[in-house]
Amino acid sequence: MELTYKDFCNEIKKGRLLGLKCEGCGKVIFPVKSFCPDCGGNKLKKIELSKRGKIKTYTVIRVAPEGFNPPYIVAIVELPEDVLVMGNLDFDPEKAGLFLLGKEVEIGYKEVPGDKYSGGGGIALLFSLVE
Amino acid sequence: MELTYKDFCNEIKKGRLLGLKCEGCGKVIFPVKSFCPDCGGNKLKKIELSKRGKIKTYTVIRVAPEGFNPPYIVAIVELPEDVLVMGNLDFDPEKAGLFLLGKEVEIGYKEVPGDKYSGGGGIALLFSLVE
Amino acid sequence: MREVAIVGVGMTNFGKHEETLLEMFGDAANEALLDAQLSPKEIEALFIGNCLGDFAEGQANISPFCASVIGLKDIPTIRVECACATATVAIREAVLTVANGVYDTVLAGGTEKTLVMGTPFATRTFAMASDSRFEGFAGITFPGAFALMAILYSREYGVPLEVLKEKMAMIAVKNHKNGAKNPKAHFRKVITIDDVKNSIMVADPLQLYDCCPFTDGAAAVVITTLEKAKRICKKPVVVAGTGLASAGAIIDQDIPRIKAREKAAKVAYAQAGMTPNDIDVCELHDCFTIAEIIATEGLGFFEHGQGWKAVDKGETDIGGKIPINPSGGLKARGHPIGATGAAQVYTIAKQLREEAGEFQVDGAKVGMIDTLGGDFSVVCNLILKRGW
Amino acid sequence: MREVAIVGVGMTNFGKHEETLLEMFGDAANEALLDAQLSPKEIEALFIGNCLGDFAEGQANISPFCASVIGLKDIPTIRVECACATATVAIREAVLTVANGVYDTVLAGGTEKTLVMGTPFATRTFAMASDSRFEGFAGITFPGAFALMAILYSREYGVPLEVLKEKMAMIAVKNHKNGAKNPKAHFRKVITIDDVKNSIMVADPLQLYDCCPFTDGAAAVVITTLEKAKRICKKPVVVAGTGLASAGAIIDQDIPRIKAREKAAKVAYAQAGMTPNDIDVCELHDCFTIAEIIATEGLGFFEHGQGWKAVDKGETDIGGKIPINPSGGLKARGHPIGATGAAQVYTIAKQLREEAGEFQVDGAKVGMIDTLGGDFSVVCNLILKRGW
Ligand SMILES: [Zn+2]
Ligand SMILES: [Zn+2]
Repeated sequence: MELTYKDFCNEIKKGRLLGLKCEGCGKVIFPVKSFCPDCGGNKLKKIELSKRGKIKTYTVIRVAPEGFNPPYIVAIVELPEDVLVMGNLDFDPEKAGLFLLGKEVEIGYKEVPGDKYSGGGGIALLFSLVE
Repeated sequence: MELTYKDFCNEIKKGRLLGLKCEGCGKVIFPVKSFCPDCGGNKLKKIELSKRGKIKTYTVIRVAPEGFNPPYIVAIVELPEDVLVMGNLDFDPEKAGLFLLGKEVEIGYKEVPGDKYSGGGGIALLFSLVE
Repeated sequence: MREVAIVGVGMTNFGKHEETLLEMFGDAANEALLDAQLSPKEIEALFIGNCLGDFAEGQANISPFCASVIGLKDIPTIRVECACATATVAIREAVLTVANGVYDTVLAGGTEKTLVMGTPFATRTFAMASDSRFEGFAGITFPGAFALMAILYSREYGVPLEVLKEKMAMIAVKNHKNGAKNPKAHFRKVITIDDVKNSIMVADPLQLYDCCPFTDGAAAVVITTLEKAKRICKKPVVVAGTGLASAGAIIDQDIPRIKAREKAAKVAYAQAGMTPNDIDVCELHDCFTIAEIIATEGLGFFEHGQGWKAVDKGETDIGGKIPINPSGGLKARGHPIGATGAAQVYTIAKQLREEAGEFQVDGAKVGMIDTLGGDFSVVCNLILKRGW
Repeated sequence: MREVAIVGVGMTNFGKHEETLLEMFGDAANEALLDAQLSPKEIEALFIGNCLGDFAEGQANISPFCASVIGLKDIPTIRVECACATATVAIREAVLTVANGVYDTVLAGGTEKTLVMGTPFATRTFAMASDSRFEGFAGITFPGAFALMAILYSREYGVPLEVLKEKMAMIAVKNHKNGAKNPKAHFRKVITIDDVKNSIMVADPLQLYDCCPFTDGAAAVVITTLEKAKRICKKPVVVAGTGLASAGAIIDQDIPRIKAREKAAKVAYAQAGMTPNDIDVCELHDCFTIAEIIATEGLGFFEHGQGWKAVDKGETDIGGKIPINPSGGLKARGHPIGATGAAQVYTIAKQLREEAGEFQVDGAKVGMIDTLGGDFSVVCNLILKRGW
């Protein structure tokens, strides 16, 4: 595929949030695919996505999967390119509330070392509120 | 089911190797089932199987699954009731050879504590050569 | 295409089981075959649902062993896995083969053990049904996914979260009230709104009593042609329509709507030649209280953004406009994930045959099954009707 | 029943992959759709094989994501798991739906990563395809199961073990020789009998070079009606027959014969109206060298107890009486378990289309696929033939 998860991780570490764009119809694609969901084309090229977006929804995970330390916030952020990304919000979970909705965030990342079931490590996007 | 694995383990610890017998056609059934493979009947009752049998085939496991310590012998033993059981042979793996085939064994057991993927502990049948 | 009917159903009690995956399936299959008054020898193929047997019991490749445990050799067997929609998908596959003459009589169902894993490990394994790369590393969980949904539902439809949470709590109360009448349910106790409000927070805004439990259990159904069904039983339950549809990761979806459900239901209704108004009783995927609200909308029982009002008016009670989860649903009957869809089919078959006992919906002639897998990424619907 | 054809095939290189399960599938599907010259928009349903995505990558419920990765929403998707026979079973299900008019054009295949788990953990997860209670606690492994088989074969048919081992080694040499010609094979190096004899003992009497490797990879096939196929491509590969059969635990079987294979093959031959003599090329389940011998007997190419002689006479070479595993087989092409069957179909389709390059079997018109799952508990066979 044009953009693999491994490349995605490497690039975010260099400060670039990557997605794909369909050369046929212009659709911005995230998460990555081998075909465009709109036109079915397979000429997709890497593009850099905005590293700012707005919180669409969030939750505080208090009962966590093995390997994760609750409480922490998981949020979905909407980018100007009309794509969604999921990640953690770097914010005190005990102070989280509906006021977070719509707030602008800067998109960074944190490394997740991975364990026995994760097929190696990866990254979680990490959102920080823009003051 | 008439005989569960849990009951099977409890009974072998009391010295009894259990199987099932079809009340319809007399078929001896092992491993346990809810219907008779011969006549399709579901009136099956517990019976005690012989604790002696003959080695039908064996191998020495030298590359083991996580949680097991190689080398060890896995063997299939044939009981007089014309059923097969699988277990470990209590014999030096380095001395194993084709001479084991057809040898008579006494059937005991060993407890296997179980781990994260085993759904609790269980038992492995343990075969000892009859002198 | 031949008309297809369910002629036997079986289900273990749901809850904590010492029995193995195979033993539970053996018991459920035994009950289903007894119900159908058929010998296992008449079963030509087996479709089994199981999600996590490998983690829970070190048992993968479960399908041939499920055949073996009911005394069968040589027959085609398949294990299907589509997260929590697993058993419904297995049953749909089975129905398609009978409808198309591949086989005449087959067995389908599901078996699952989850409690042995404990909560953190089970939570981890359940979460594997999300996209492991673009969602999993953030530590999303199933309660978490539906919590994201609840917040968004509140926002998109302008329902204040406190109001929404009150209705969600009422759904938990309703489903427990129903489950208390179901002798096979995991939870058979009535709860109050205060019980819900006082329970621990799992994933804001979902509290423990908004969530279905981890459960062990199995269920099985015998499927054959309507023609044969009419010969061998008095109350064959006809499969009038089926639908299955998928979606990608949450971030690829149009939440708070679940488009995969809307598509699957549309296909099922069209096949059955029915509309939501024709449904007399529905067992749907209330893995969380908010999930029941969204499902009742996706299935067309209420307008989008309006489903939260229904529980208030008793419209989804037994005896209401559209009884939802009279068995107690995933919330109270329990949710052994790979077996849930088969339990729903068991329940609807019993309803149509008027054998549901204390939770019977009077005169139910058409019933719907709705099962959702992953974070809204796969939904399977079945519509059943009386064949007599 | 409509005649069904394969109109596109795709396969990643087999070996070690950094790509994820979904990325590998995306690549294989891309190649298959390009081969078929179809847009993914024409795909109506997806049947995906995967065995251990949950352990290897924390990815369960993979089917909707496989659809999503090729840009599809809403379509029915199913994950099938039957241990090492997984992808063949998925393809067979796909074929049945097209044959019966449920869908016109579907995608099926498999994707698997095993190397990331490391040998002890991968060995454990593979062994989960055995009966977890009555076999698993004894520490049986897959090499172990086939080692039990090899000893028994030697004994039952009176073939001295040293003689049998020599022939087994020759099979490894043959399959490596073939694999060296296959640009997508995991191992592309020629080996000698001494290499086999000098390799470590894995499960007596099986040595390392008697065993297929752990492998990562994916493969996909586009399936449609023969009618449509004839319109869109020059060399549609017709699915002439399929068979699937099961058995219980090893101790429930009549080893050294594998009755599930004999049943599955019988059904496939009958459906195709063929006999073993009609098969020009065969990709079969040589997970271990002894497995190839037993498979050639079970499929009817040789008498029971006689298959060990074939390699000696070159009967199973490319150019022999019945070329077995010209691609290198599981032994050299590699064995990403849930993708293997799809790779076999890829290979046979290429053979029939005379696009197999250096490992082409001249004039192959009919090919057979044989895939075995678990310790002989599920076998799926397909017979493919030229549709032009
Ligand atoms: Zn496009
Ligand atoms: Zn009997």
